[in-house]
Amino acid sequence: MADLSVNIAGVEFSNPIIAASGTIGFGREYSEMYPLSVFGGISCKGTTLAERPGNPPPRIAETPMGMLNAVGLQNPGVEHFINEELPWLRQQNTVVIANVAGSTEEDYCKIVEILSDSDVDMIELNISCPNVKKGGAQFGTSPESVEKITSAVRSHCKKPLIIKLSPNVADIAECARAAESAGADSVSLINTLTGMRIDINTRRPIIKNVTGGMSGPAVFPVAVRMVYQVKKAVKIPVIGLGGISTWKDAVEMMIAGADAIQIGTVLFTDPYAPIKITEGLHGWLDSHDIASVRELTATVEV
Amino acid sequence: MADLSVNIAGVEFSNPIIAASGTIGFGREYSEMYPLSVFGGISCKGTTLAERPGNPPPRIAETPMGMLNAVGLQNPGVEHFINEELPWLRQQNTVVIANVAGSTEEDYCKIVEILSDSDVDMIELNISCPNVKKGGAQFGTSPESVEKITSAVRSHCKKPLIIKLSPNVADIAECARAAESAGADSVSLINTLTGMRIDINTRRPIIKNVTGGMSGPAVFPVAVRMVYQVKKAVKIPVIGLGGISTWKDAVEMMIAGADAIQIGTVLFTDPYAPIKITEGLHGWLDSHDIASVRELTATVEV
Amino acid sequence: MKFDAQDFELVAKYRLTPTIYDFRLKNEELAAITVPGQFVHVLVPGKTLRRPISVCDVNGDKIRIVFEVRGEGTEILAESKVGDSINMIAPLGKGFDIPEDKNIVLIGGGIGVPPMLYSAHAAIDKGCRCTVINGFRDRHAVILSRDFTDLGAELIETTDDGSYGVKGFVTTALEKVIESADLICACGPTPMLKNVSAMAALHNVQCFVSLEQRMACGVGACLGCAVGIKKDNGSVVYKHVCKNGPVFSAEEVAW
Amino acid sequence: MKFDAQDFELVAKYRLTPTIYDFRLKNEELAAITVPGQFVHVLVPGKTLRRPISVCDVNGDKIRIVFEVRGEGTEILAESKVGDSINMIAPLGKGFDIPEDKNIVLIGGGIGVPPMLYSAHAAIDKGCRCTVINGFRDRHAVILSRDFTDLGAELIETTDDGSYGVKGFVTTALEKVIESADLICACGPTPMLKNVSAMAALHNVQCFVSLEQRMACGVGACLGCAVGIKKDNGSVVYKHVCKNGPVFSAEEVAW
Ligand SMILES: Cc1cc2nc3c(=O)[nH]c(=O)nc-3n(C[C@H](O)[C@H](O)[C@H](O)COP(=O)(O)OP(=O)(O)OC[C@H]3O[C@@H](n4cnc5c(N)ncnc54)[C@H](O)[C@@H]3O)c2cc1C
Ligand SMILES: Cc1cc2nc3c(=O)[nH]c(=O)nc-3n(C[C@H](O)[C@H](O)[C@H](O)COP(=O)(O)OP(=O)(O)OC[C@H]3O[C@@H](n4cnc5c(N)ncnc54)[C@H](O)[C@@H]3O)c2cc1C
Ligand SMILES: Cc1cc2nc3c(=O)[nH]c(=O)nc-3n(C[C@H](O)[C@H](O)[C@H](O)COP(=O)(O)O)c2cc1C
Ligand SMILES: Cc1cc2nc3c(=O)[nH]c(=O)nc-3n(C[C@H](O)[C@H](O)[C@H](O)COP(=O)(O)O)c2cc1C
Ligand code: FES
Ligand code: FES
Repeated sequence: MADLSVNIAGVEFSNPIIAASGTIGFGREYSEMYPLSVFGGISCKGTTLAERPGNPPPRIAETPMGMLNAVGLQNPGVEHFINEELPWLRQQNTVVIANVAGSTEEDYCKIVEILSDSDVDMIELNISCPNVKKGGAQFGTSPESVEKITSAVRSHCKKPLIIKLSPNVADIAECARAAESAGADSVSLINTLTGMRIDINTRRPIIKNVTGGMSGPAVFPVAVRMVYQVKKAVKIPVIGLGGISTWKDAVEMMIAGADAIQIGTVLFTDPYAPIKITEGLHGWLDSHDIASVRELTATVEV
Repeated sequence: MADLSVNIAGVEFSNPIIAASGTIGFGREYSEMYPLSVFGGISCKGTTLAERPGNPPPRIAETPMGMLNAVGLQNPGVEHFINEELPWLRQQNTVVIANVAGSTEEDYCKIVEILSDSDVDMIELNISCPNVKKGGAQFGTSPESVEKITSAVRSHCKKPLIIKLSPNVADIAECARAAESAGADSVSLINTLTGMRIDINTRRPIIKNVTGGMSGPAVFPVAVRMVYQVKKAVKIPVIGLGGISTWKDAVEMMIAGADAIQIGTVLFTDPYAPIKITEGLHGWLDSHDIASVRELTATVEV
Repeated sequence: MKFDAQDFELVAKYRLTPTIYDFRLKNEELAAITVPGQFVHVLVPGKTLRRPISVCDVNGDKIRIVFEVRGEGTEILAESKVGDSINMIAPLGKGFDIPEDKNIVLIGGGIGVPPMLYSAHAAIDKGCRCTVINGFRDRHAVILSRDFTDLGAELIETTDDGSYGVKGFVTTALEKVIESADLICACGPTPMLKNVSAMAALHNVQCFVSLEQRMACGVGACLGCAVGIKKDNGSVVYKHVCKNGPVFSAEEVAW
Repeated sequence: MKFDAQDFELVAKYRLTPTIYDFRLKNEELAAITVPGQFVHVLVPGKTLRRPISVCDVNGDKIRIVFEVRGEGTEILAESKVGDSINMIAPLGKGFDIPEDKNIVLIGGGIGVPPMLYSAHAAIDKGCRCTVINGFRDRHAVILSRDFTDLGAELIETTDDGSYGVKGFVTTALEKVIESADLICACGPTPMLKNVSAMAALHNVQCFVSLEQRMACGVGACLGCAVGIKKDNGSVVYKHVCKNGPVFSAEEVAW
């Protein structure tokens, strides 16, 4: 059987499949169905310094082969995360990634400092959340702002640091380069594409927040393109996500340039997706006599 | 029966449904199935100064609820268009929009000058074609470049000028504002989102050009969001497109902010889409006692 | 195990009205642990999001769901054929807490009627006196009448236009029986639930309502299905219909 | 009318191998105007792009198509049931120009075999002497043998592994009959077509090949299905499989 383990910025993952932030909470609910160790790692729900109530409902809309969400970073705050969720999560035998959001540079630095003294394995900086009025999005929209926030956070961060990039930019490779040069240990991409749906009968946006973040199979080709472009631009490991729903998509994303992948929306369609993807990877790698999943990364022939 | 006519920059359309550039050629093939007058207008295949061979195949790939294309502006050149296609097209009782692409500012100006003396009703400037190596894309990627190309072309253009915007930008409303302030009579959006697919067995991109433009239902929520943002930013008429496939989508796009719409990829799925959309519009408007389709534009309540 | 995503076999399928379907689905393990007011999260082929549907009744190893075709997803679901496997995450959510030996009034509005059947079933099993008030748009929308009377519930049916049963809203009927009620459980459109809650508060009767919200995960992980809930100090927090509900105490809902 | 998008009724459906299906579809108007080598563009529920499939034969008001399940679209198509309506744009493209009273060699490779049946049908109707060479991977992939012999064609079958018929490629068999051929028509994988073309050129025999390319519109409007074609002056231009083809003269193809 092929070796599925990958190493991202010094952290060992038993397989390259990571649960995407915001889609699995802190893992408790899905652990009712299977052990969380089926994931190489879990990126936890985006955490802010203080508790946040999140956006008013509706927060969810369906789109062709995808969905919109505007949860608005509802979360119990970093202290709660560390005290109430992390100890349990630590025992689940999977890499724990804290996903961090803030409204100001100081916020980001402070929370990263707190998490640096905690038991998390890695920190993923969400500088691209499009669903909160203040903060979040603007940090991720230009190479300059990516560079600035990454540098600021870097000096406070004792854990491997992943910068999560927004697809709502003209040149994502530039943003990745900026993150790398400012000291990121890895980049993950893509976060959601900003979209909108309107109920034609009420003439109101379906999402109360008006716009929401689009995810799911619909965005997969955009994600593959961006991962391909980013991998060519940086030397640090690239975590690819956006619309992955089958083992074939996982293989495609890795061939495009991903060192590991994340899966989010597919968990809603099929909670057992990580298990099916792992099985599919094993089957395909074995039938092609490929010894390690790592041999796939960035092997696209153009 | 409700009035479906719309007026864009002084040009009367019998209905708001325009065939999107590149999806219907110069109309001859679809005219085998129904009269082209089912369309309010037709935006012709992107035309360049000289004939262009286009990209090597494969040029097409399927994606979840969408497709990629990298035709690469294969076209017979503007003279051929004017002499061989336009006279016939003129007789089809639909608004004729020339869609223009170039590699340099001079190209754009020259071709617009030539078309200004022709029989076309309007000119749509494709400053956002992602599928050609040289030119095209870079004109559409920042408000500054949009402003520059629009101003340059404006002084050569005697026809109503539509600027077609790229969605591969951080802030499309800024680009629309730039087009407006430089003298555009209308903007159309969205062009395709850049995407990529890889054949996992050959490890080669499915599209020979490596990346291609994504269109179809998958991009609809992104298009609705952008049309909404652009409509708030400019006073000139907005033509909305991207993934419209049903009359409901057409209504939603108009409510979001479109004065007229274009349909492209849906023609491949169902060539009869324009007729079905027209019927659907009539049915819905009548059952809601709405006298004119124009009453829908930009009525979203946020 | 609290819930799981598993296949259910569609063992019988009926059409109750031109747009409302009645499915009987078999899965021994999961049917057995379901309580009234819980729901199932149904995978629809070709759709990214599952559809939440209340459990209408449970009989041994079979779950019954009754749903209306509203949009694309329920339309596809309605095309399922007997023998098909339907993947559902089940059972989900916090249901109605049915007490023993009480006077209980169950209220269903439109497509909110189905979950009240399982509640009536449980209430009668627990020795309650059970009055059911079901409200419909018109006589064409009436469903499940025989099912409720067969259970031995006292059934009052209302239609907005008076084309069947009592003319008026469920609250008109509720007013007549509320004095003797120990507990009200309701499911239906938000305006109805709001009015029922107000009436319950006025008469000081305990009231539980089943709410709807658009869902992604269905299990409490994504925080998609938010609903405003009043805390003791008066402030409002967002709880989640799929995990903290769909049944909430009427007085805690920030309408 | 040259073509149209219309519904065809699936009147019969057979499974020729575990992955190859044989559909008989009825549409009086459109079946009647189809010639050998043309294709239909098939709408697949849930898919944005249609699937191009060659016409395998035409009998009166019925079109026959034979296709292999390769990916998601053909898999969905294979699930169609007799009685279903299937929307197709038909007939499309430029077919084989079958002459009268000639010695004609028809070559099919794998899933390129089906269109050669209609070609054989037409050739024999036109008084040609018709030799058919069909090549397959192995004996499990062999299809349509009886159909060709029933027509009265001389049939040579080859398999790559020799598990059925002549061991080897179609070109091995072609070599033996090419001397007496006036015309070769071929459909199959590109390497095979290339080899057949080279052999035809060597023996100075006219040769037509049916090409494949990924398609969007299918009618010549989108310019998606490009294929490099040599002009007289040696330069290469892109023509389109759906409109200028799928059948091209072998010597004009820029392989
Ligand atoms: C806990 C709960 C129990 C329910 N029980 C029943 C039941 O027993 N019978 C029944 O007919 N209906 C029930 N509903 C409503 C049912 O979920 C929706 O009618 C259904 O999801 C609509 O899907 P669609 O594909 O027809 O519509 P579409 O408009 O195509 O759906 C698009 C998206 O919006 C969501 N959506 C649309 N309307 C609703 C709604 N009212 N509530 C939640 N999500 C919605 C869909 O789930 C989907 O994600 C229940 C809803 C909830 C939350
Ligand atoms: C003119 C013509 C005639 C054909 N005749 C036949 C026939 O008679 N029988 C038969 O079995 N097959 C035939 N094919 C091939 C057939 O079109 C493909 O096998 C089919 O499109 C694959 O679709 P899928 O959904 O199974 O694969 P997917 O991989 O899911 O398809 C994805 C996309 O790629 C396209 N695609 C994939 N492979 C091909 C291919 N080889 N050629 C063109 N497009 C492709 C699909 O159309 C679709 O747009 C023909 C192709 C052409 C161009
Ligand atoms: C409901 C929901 C909530 C999300 N919350 C977060 C979040 O808190 N932090 C973050 O970085 N990304 C968040 N995301 C984005 C996902 O992590 C991921 O980037 C995106 O969904 C694309 O991947 P997918 O198509 O596999 O879902 C969220 C996505 C969804 C659908
Ligand atoms: C095959 C194809 C060719 C296209 N060629 C052009 C073009 O020449 N000029 C242009 O401005 N847009 C071109 N487009 C973009 C479309 O006009 C349209 O902006 C896009 O497809 C989104 O709309 P849709 O989802 O309705 O197809 C092309 C699109 C496709 C699919
Ligand atoms: S739907 Fe995910 S928390 Fe309720
Ligand atoms: S598929 Fe559109 S030109 Fe051939």
